[in-house]
Amino acid sequence: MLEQLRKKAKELLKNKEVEVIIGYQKSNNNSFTTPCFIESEDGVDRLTWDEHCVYNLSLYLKEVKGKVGIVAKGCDVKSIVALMQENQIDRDRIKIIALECQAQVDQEGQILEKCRTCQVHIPGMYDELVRSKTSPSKIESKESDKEYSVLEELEAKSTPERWQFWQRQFEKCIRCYACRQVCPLCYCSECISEKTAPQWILPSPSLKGNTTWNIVRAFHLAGRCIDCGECERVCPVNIPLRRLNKKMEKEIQTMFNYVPGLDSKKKPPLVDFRVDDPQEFIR
Amino acid sequence: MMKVAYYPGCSLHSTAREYDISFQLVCRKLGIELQEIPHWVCCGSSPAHVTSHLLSIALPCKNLILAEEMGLDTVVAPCAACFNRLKIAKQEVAEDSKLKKEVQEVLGKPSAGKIEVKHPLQVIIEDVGLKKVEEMTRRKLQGLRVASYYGCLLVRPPSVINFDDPEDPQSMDNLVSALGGEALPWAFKTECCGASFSLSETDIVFELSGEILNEALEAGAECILVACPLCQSNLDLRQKGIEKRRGKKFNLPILYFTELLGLALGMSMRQLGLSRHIVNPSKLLERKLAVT
Amino acid sequence: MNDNRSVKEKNLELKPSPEKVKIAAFLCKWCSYAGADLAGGSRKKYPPNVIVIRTSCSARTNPLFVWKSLEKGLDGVLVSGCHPGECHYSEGNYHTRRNFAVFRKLLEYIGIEPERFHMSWVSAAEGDKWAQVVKEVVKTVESAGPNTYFSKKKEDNA
Amino acid sequence: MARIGVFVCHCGTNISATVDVKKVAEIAKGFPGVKFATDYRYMCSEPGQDLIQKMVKEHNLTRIVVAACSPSLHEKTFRTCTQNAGLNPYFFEMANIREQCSWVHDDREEATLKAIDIVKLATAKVGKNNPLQTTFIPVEKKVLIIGGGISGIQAAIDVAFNGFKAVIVEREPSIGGRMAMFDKTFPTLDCAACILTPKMVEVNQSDLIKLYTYSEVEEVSGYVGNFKVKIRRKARLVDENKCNGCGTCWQRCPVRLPSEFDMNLGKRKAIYVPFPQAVPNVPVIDQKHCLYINKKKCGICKKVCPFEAIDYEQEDEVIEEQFGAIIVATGFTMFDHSIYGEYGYGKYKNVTTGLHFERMLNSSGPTGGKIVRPSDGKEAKKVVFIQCVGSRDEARGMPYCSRLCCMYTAKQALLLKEHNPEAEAYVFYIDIRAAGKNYEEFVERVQDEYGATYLRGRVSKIFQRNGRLMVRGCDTLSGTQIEIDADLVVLATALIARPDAIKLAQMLHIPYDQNRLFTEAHPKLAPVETVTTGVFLTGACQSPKDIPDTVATASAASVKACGLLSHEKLPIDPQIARVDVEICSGCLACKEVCPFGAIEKEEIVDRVTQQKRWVAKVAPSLCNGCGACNTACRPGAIDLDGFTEEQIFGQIESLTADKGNER
Repeated sequence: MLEQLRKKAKELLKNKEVEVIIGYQKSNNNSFTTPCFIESEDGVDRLTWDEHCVYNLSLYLKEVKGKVGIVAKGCDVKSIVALMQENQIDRDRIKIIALECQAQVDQEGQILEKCRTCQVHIPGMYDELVRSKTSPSKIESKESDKEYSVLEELEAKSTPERWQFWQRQFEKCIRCYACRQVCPLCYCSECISEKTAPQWILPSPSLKGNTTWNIVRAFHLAGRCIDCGECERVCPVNIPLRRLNKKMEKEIQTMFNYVPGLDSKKKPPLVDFRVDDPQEFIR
Repeated sequence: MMKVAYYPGCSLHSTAREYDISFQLVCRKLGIELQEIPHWVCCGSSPAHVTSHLLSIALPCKNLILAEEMGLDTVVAPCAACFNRLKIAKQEVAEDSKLKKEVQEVLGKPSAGKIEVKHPLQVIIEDVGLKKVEEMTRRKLQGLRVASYYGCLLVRPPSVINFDDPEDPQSMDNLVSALGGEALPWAFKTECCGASFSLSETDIVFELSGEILNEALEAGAECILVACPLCQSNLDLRQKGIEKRRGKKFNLPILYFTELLGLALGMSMRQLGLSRHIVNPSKLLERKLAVT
Repeated sequence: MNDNRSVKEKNLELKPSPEKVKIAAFLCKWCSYAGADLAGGSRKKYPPNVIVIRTSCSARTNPLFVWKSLEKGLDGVLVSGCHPGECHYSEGNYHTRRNFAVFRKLLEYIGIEPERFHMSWVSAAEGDKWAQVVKEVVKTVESAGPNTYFSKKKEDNA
Repeated sequence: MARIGVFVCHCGTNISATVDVKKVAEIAKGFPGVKFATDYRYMCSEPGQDLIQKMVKEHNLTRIVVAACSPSLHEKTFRTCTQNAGLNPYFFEMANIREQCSWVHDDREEATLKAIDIVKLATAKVGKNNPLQTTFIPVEKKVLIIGGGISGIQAAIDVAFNGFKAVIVEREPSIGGRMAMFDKTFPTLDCAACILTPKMVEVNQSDLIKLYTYSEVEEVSGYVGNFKVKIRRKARLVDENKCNGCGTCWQRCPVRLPSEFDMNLGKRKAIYVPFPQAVPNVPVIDQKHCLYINKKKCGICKKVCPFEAIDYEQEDEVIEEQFGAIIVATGFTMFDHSIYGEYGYGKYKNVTTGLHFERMLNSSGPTGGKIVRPSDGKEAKKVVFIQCVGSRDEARGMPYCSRLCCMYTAKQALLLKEHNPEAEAYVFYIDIRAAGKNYEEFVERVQDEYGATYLRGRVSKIFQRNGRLMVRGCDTLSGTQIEIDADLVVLATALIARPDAIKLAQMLHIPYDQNRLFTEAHPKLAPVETVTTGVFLTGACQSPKDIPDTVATASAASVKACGLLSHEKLPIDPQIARVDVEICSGCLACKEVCPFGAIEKEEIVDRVTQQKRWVAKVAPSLCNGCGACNTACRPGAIDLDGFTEEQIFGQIESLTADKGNER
């Protein structure tokens, strides 16, 4: 696969179809990867591809100007779709080199939670596709129907128990905003958390402010989060953020039959409506 | 080999034996294995559905359950009334949970509602395909002028049956054309034949079936093709009486489409049980198709 | 239940009984606010726990306003607008409906009692309904009791 | 810092009976920013208002709160009063302590406490009110009329009569619309052409009316006073300025085609005017069938044209014009009866529609006024009319009544008898709906004097026998089945919305109903207005209408449009949305949710990075101030004056200040 990836990257640079390619390269100690930005043909040998390519590189698309090539997994492509839906990137200036991805692993070598239920091993949108030769998938049991099983434990709890659970989590938050920085969809130039007139969110770490911050972020991502899981990965205090975002995804899929990141022509669910939307909760 | 559950219904075991015989023969030829539903019961037609709505749904459901237990996914019912009842029962139970519960109470177990109900015409046109039928034809119909008469139950109500056009159905006509006959356009394809008034209010049948025979003759038909035992019997059995009343000779054989198909596939009149008809088709068929 | 509360002359410090629930109601000015006015016009009696915040349209009510109300200690929130299809802005309340269909799920998941958040459609002609809605909402919020989400912990909010 | 004055009204005893107004005022004095508070018997009275103005001066107040009745009653009164006191009128808030307090509570103590909360809420809001200015937009004094049928024609004439300019955009090569196809009109039986043609000529000759025929509206942007409209002028291949309509070209054209105007009963040429009285009297070349265009052969029209008006190279042209108001007069189309199997699925040539029959009745029509069977051209003597074909049929057609079929069927039955007294007319109907001036009398006459046979019942089947149509139906009044052997069947098919109605509605941001008919702003009190200010409806695009109703709505719509145009400038409510471009990230969620299309994409140069980027921009005259965009905006870049985030936060905070657990 890697050879093919480098070949396609080289072609794109050679034909001047892109000015830069965002991809993965080996980290200094060779065991992990880091993002890299390649501007010349001879740089493409730096490109790498293995199960340590966890980063969602679409994060950089808005920043890097001009014609860009991007190496993307199925989940990363979903965020590109979401960014297109929200007028953040111009598809014409982007070449997607999509990679068939079996699964990514964490630092301990464990398959990531999100990869276990992945339904986009082959990305849904691309300009170039690099297929894997080593099918079938590493994950033996098909778990895609258990997509939301990660929520079950918490959903089964009573309301006060859930409050306690989340309070204990939010208590830890140090408001470093790493979750926001790493999120491809948290692209606002000025976040609501920085707004002072009025002040939506108490800026310093406090249980109240932390709770509000996390509620605001979950709601702002509702119907948009494509579950790359990066926020949870980078959280220094291990708040299980995927359990928040996944819950929103589940409810929206149930109520409005919408899954984010699949169709760039569709309206995101919270700026759309149907005349016959559910309203059993309204008096 | 396609395998389907076979629900013959009462007519095909009595007045319409030739429909049963010809259908089975044709299926064998076309590679369809029919497995008769063991211990099938009444389909819930007129006698049941004028008595009790629940009965009219529970009876066909019973048959559907029996068919499901055979492990097959399709049940075929040649009699238009049976076909209609099975279809309606399946739909009503699926849409009305209260009714479903009642039926379940009566029958002791529910129908999974997954089995598909088909008419032989559907099986032949949709599953076998007219192209294959045409290829297998041994004896072309030589331009035999056929008026296809569908009756009321085969295509109506469209919301339940969802097969062919309710006003101007075409499936038998297409079959006739495929077999080399001339399918006549005419307007009485789905008019009422008088149905079960045959015994109680015979006058009505004389009138209505007479109209149908008359239109078919005016359209130039040499015979009428049917897909329902009751249509067949009204048009065939009452034809002499109608001729007398109207003072007009019709002499129109009333054939099941399976019989004509059987002939085209190379079977003999004898094999197909054509001698059971009142209006004798043999003269016409000998003359036109040179069959015996 | 509010026996020892009295409005004392010149005593500007009000100390309402802590058990008395206080509910903010975000009403669109076209239907629900007018419906509440009509309830007044026809002298329909209902409990005084609900204070109305008038908005242009129910769609103006950001779900996060509801959270801010709860965060700041209100015991319940009601959002009310025109019936679907009757929005003065033709589509506003459809957006409201979607926003809150999602947001209420988030509130519940985070551990907020569902008794605290309510929504209703009240038209300008439904004074009776408004009174009824208030009665029901107050009762339900009372069943959840006063909001103590952040009161037991020490807060360092500046 | 705002200096707030609070004025608590007794409203006689309406408030003071339940609320201790003096205490409310007393306590209000302690609210943040409140510099003065008092109570008064009737705040809305002249002395009450004087009090406000006096206190503003005396205490140097900058914000006013009146605690009284509902803002729906006196908000305007006190805004004006605030303005008269020298303050911005939006530096005022009302605290509704009557409808939502004193009238709905009995317990004096409870009510007083709640009133205090309500007043506190209002003071918290008023302190954050922005000064707002009513702005004005200039008005382009020209009306666009979409559709050149009788509706659009009448509207244009009325607009011009009021001294304003009008532009008619008509899709067909000529104006005239459906009415031009009719023979005579009910119930007076005037000839349609005789009353329509003069109006068409008037339109053509008016200096104030411009005609764009064979043209379509392609794009509408802007807003009331300043609609920018792109109009596609389809290539006629004939120069309108050179042609004088002599007709040499179409007389000599060798291609004969079915005439749409004659419902395919007659012929036209490949270069043609749809009918002799066409306005403009300039032909158009049918590019699909012209020999020269398709095979580069022929070219006769160009050769014979004495004015060199034929231009095969002509191309579509898109022009842009500005308008102050738009009148939609796009009319209707006919329901396609071929879905009805019982009427033969449209297969029988002799089963026709009312419009076909109109063309046959017309003495200048394709049959020269003879009623014939389309199958063989023989005279039709026995005609069956069937009403409600596609109307009042929820299952397969439209649920509504098309309103005119009863009348035009009666008229057609009458004219049939006039053309041939020997002819027989049978009419199948469900009900006769003849509610109009002299309508019922007309239907009676058709039955009594002309002997048309009316049968109350439906037709179950039409079939052919011996070349004749057999119509089988029931007569529910006598309870019998009927079979009629007819020469001709005429179906009164439903009037329905045009297939592209939704496209136009979206272009204009006007709503439509489940039948794709355009929806008026209010069915009773604003019947020709739409919710989009400056866009008006007339005629059958809104619901089936007969000619008098169509003309009436056309005049009404044009008066409304002229009313707008008579202003030099139009005021806009300042309580609308505004964008902070510094914060806006250009996701345009606001644009998606805006019901009025008031938000556009705008390119700006970023203040910091000096790079170009997209942001949202509010068109003030389109914004109605609903606030849906505010909720959709995640960073809070778009706010709504009158209901700003700060105001609402202030209100929430004011309610929670005494909850103990807040700072």
